[in-house]
Amino acid sequence: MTRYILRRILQALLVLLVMSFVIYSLIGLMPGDPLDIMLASNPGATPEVVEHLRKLYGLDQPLMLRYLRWLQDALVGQFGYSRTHSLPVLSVLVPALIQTCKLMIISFIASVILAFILGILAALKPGGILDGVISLFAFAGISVPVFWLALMMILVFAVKLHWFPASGIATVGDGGFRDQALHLVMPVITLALASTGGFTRYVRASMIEVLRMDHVRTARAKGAAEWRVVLVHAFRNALIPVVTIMALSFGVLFNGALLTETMFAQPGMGKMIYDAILGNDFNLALTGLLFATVVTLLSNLVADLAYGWLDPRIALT
Amino acid sequence: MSATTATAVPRTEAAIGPWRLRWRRFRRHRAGMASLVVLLLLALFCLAAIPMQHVLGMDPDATDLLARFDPPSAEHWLGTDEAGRDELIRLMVGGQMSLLVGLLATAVGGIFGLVVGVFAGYFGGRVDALLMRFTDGMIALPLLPLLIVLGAVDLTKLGFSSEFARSGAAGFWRIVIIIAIVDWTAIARLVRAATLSIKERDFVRAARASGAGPLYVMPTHILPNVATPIIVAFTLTVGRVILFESVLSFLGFGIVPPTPSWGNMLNNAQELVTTAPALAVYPGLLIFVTVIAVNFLGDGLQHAFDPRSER
Amino acid sequence: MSAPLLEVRGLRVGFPRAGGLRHVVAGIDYALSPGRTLGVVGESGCGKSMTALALMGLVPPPGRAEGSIRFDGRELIGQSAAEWRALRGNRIAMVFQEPMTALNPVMPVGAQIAEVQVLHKHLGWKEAGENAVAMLEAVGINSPRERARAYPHQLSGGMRQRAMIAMALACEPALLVADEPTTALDVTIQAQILDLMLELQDRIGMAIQFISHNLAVVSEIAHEIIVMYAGRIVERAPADALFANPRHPYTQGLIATLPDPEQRVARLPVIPGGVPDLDAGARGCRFADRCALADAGCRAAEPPAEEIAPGHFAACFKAAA
Amino acid sequence: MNELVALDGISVHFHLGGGGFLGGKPRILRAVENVSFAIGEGETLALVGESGSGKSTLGNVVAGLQPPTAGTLRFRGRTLDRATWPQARRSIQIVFQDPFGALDPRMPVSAIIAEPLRIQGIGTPAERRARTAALVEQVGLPVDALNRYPHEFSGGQRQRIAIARALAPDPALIVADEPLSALDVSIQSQVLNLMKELQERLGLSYLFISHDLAVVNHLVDRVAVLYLGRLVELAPRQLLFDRPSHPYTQALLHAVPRIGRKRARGQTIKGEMPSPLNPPPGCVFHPRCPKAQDVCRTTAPILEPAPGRAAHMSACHFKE
Repeated sequence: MTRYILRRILQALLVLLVMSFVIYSLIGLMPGDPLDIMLASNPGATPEVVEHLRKLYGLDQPLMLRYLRWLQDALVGQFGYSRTHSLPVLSVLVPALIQTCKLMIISFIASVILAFILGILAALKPGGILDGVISLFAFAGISVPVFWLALMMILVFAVKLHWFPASGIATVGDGGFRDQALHLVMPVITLALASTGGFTRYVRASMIEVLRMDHVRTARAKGAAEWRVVLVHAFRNALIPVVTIMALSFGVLFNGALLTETMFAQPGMGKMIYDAILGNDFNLALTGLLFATVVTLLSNLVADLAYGWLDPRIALT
Repeated sequence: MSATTATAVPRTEAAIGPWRLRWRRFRRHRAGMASLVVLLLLALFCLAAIPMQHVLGMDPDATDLLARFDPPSAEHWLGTDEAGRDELIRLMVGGQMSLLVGLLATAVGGIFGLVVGVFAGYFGGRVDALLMRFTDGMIALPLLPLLIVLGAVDLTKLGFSSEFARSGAAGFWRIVIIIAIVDWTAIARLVRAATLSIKERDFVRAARASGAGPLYVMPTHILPNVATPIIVAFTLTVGRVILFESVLSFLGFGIVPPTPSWGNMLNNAQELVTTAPALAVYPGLLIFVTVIAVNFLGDGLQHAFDPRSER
Repeated sequence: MSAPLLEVRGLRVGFPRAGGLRHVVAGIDYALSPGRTLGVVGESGCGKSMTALALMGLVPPPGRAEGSIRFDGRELIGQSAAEWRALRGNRIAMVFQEPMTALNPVMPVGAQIAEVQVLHKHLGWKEAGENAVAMLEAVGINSPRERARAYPHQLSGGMRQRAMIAMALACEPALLVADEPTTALDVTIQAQILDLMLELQDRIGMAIQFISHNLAVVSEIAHEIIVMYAGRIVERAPADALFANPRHPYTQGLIATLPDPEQRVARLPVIPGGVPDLDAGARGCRFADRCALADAGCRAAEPPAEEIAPGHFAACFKAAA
Repeated sequence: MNELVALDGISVHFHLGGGGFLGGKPRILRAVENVSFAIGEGETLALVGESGSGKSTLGNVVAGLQPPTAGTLRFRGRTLDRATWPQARRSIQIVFQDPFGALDPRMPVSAIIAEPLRIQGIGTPAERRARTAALVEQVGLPVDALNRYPHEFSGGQRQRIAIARALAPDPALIVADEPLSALDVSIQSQVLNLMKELQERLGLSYLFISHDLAVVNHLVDRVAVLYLGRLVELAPRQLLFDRPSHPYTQALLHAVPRIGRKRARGQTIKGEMPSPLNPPPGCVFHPRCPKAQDVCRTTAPILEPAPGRAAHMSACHFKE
């Protein structure tokens, strides 16, 4: 078991290394380079000065060499300075990461609970009316463009009804728990709805599959009541594939977070990366992307461990 | 050999081929059938722009600054946008863009995933390990931020001329390609799993025992038998790709204005949402209806292809 | 013979399909006395498994069972879901063909056995768990305390079927329905399981309805045998009488086509053709198309079951002669 | 009898992961261990054993679907290797157990039967069509079966189609892997008779893999009994059924259910076959053997003639 986790962490680190190079090269392909911005504020710079700066920042070196130098610094926690914030990258990133995790975890838990309830109800009578209604809801969740949903919610609940604030994480001068919670309602609903749809479909499919199995018939043949057959015998089996997919999807939630944060002006990782890319803040964008990759890799690892923990047939070696 | 001769084959469902049977099952899936109709209507709606442009001379790019935010009228059925352009014709042309990107990116990424999946599944061992590590790496990437980075990539740095980099065609193909690059993994995994199970089936083993190599087995036995899950997966991918396109265009990294797409028509809808909410509602609603119809279609196909859903 | 424990009259199991019901069990009658073993033999699709599920009230929807099943003086057809549940696993228990899939893969074997007593005897899990260990020992599993904690995949095929039997007998039922319990097993393991079932019958005294496609297996353990064909009972007789003097042409064919491990013949006799579609021959004898003796009379009317010798019934116009 | 196929010291081991960097102890499944026998022209040899005995793996080796880990395979006197296998393939065909998985559901019957000819490039399309039509009749199916798809046929009919496919390239040997066990009793005898008839007419050899001794008795000339991947007994049919030499064969014969016999308790062999991942030392049968002595626990017996019967080979320290 320990050996398995060790091996998986090693594999993940390897993936992370490769990805850091890929992302590093891609960032380098974005328009402009670090000097452009510096020069923009200092239009009088002569070509000699530019050349000197280029050397100073190592921009005349080949990509691989620049990457290795960056890696060397990154390995000791030096991710450089954020140009747009004029702060070390980590001090911009850490609060944003915390904010995003809060949003993602609340939405994730909400959508998991909702998906289990709806998915099981739908699976009890496939093709029934309840199944139809739930399927419609689930497909709507999968199919709705997240940014548009956010827009519509702002339009209805903030602009028209004034139920919830349209943006930010707290009102200036208030910032109490109730105020913060109110600011979270719409982002959480937006983010949760998309994944709830997908999760509900998985729970439903998995439950239908399991309810067809022989051992469910055995449970009935024992004289177990229907609720017991569904919630004890079928559910535990249906959980195995579903939990794996859910854990894997935690990383995918990041996509939604980027949009949700942008739409509701929440100072999280997603918005930070988006702004960094727009503002040519290379160091911040690069580090942000890497941290997002780490979150995905971690959720993959958790998915594997959960699989081994839930399914006694799987021996993680 | 009279004693061992089997009696005549029972003729109950004899004349019906597998595809007829599936079509019959699909027709009974109400949501799937309704979605098929909706999608056909949507396609007609978008294509109707062509005669309207050529016959009626309507121009999706013609601005009229005196007629900004006009309400629906006889001339502009759905009113005009912030530059005084006709909203209806822009929705139709934008729909062509969105659907085309959806289909093309799915085809490009899907075929790539198909090839990767079949090879990984059939050959197994090292090839499989290598291809699947690669796929796992792709899956571990934060997709949307990466798409944005890819969308922001400066084509001149890759050696393309700056005219090309600014042209509409480049914008179109760029989005097709970057979506294809990131969205082939689901199909690759699915095809690999299907290939793994089919290559161990006895009819493949019988062919191999007769001396058949991979070049015979893959097209004759594997591909036709993985066709049904692939069709379903392709359908669902189209829906996802349309969503991706809309997001990227919305954020300003996709189809470049003035060429309309449903995504970029929402581009500055956020600021306008209080002044002209209708402009924010129409394109989003069309995206939503299209994608939900595609998903229900996929569900209907899955039902039709599942041998267990006899009835 | 004592009063029957189980009496089945005109049992039919139908599934809706375009243009009415399709009956996979089309009206059968039999009885089973306490402590006796009834063998049910037939090929796939003859309705033998569906008969078993009807006894358990487990005919999968949208199927329906009609007719009469009297068990221990009570009518089972039409009783409420709660009444079925009180009976299942308690007074009537079932063993299935494939022990690997019939056991819950994510629940320890001991807990699956204990659950039966928790449900019906209202014991606590702890006490029921102790009893489960004892039952595992009774069905011949070594180190039962450890096995009780094991998951099904950690047991061998034979052990899994033993655990399945322990589960079925946890409440000492009056009737055990065994649906092809040895078909998925190797011959040496099959022999062990058959021995075990006979031994437990001696100890507990339950009646067994033993369903199998294998005539030879049934012949070794059953007191009475039913031969089913296309949803009907074609012959019913005490085991010795059936093999010594089979009267229905289908039974005769089945026995003749079976290769004998002791004797080799140049050509085995065969029953030509295959099992008919249940819709096809609505009239006449269902076996007529494959029967060498069939004439116009056989195709016109369905032969009723006639008692041609004491306790020996055959549904064939040619059998009485 | 001329030797058609000969196996010499065939072993098949499967690596089930493990080993390598941080991988832990490698796990090796020994499916077949040092098996040698030969099949003559026109002969039927039965490979008998319970699940996990390695009989199907051995069948795959003979059909060229599983390269052996060790040992050699000879066909008509020539060792089969990469260079010689392609030619031998048309002469060795295989029929599988499950008639539903054995036929590609997307192909019409005509294409299924002609497949070995197409792969081997035998004949023109017209010749292949003629051959296919002839084969369909030979296995007792109506000619109009050719244009239909597998899902329109019953299990027994599918098995006939599979046999027709195996016959297409005019093979010398057919490996039949449990061809009857998925069929209904009344259909089994039909297919069994067909196989016998084809053998008489075409002079085929069969390697007949089965767990059913009663069926074996009706079809074969010699019987090889496998236990945990080892050949424990190899004898002409009559000798084996009359005087089984190995205690495992005796137990197997005794366990076969018979019509009209009442179960005699307490005579059944105890225990189950151990895992091929971890075979017992010495004679692999000793944990279940009623005759086991100390020597059995330490020393593996070799396959030798039984006392007084030169053709009757048995691997037991106390063979009868």
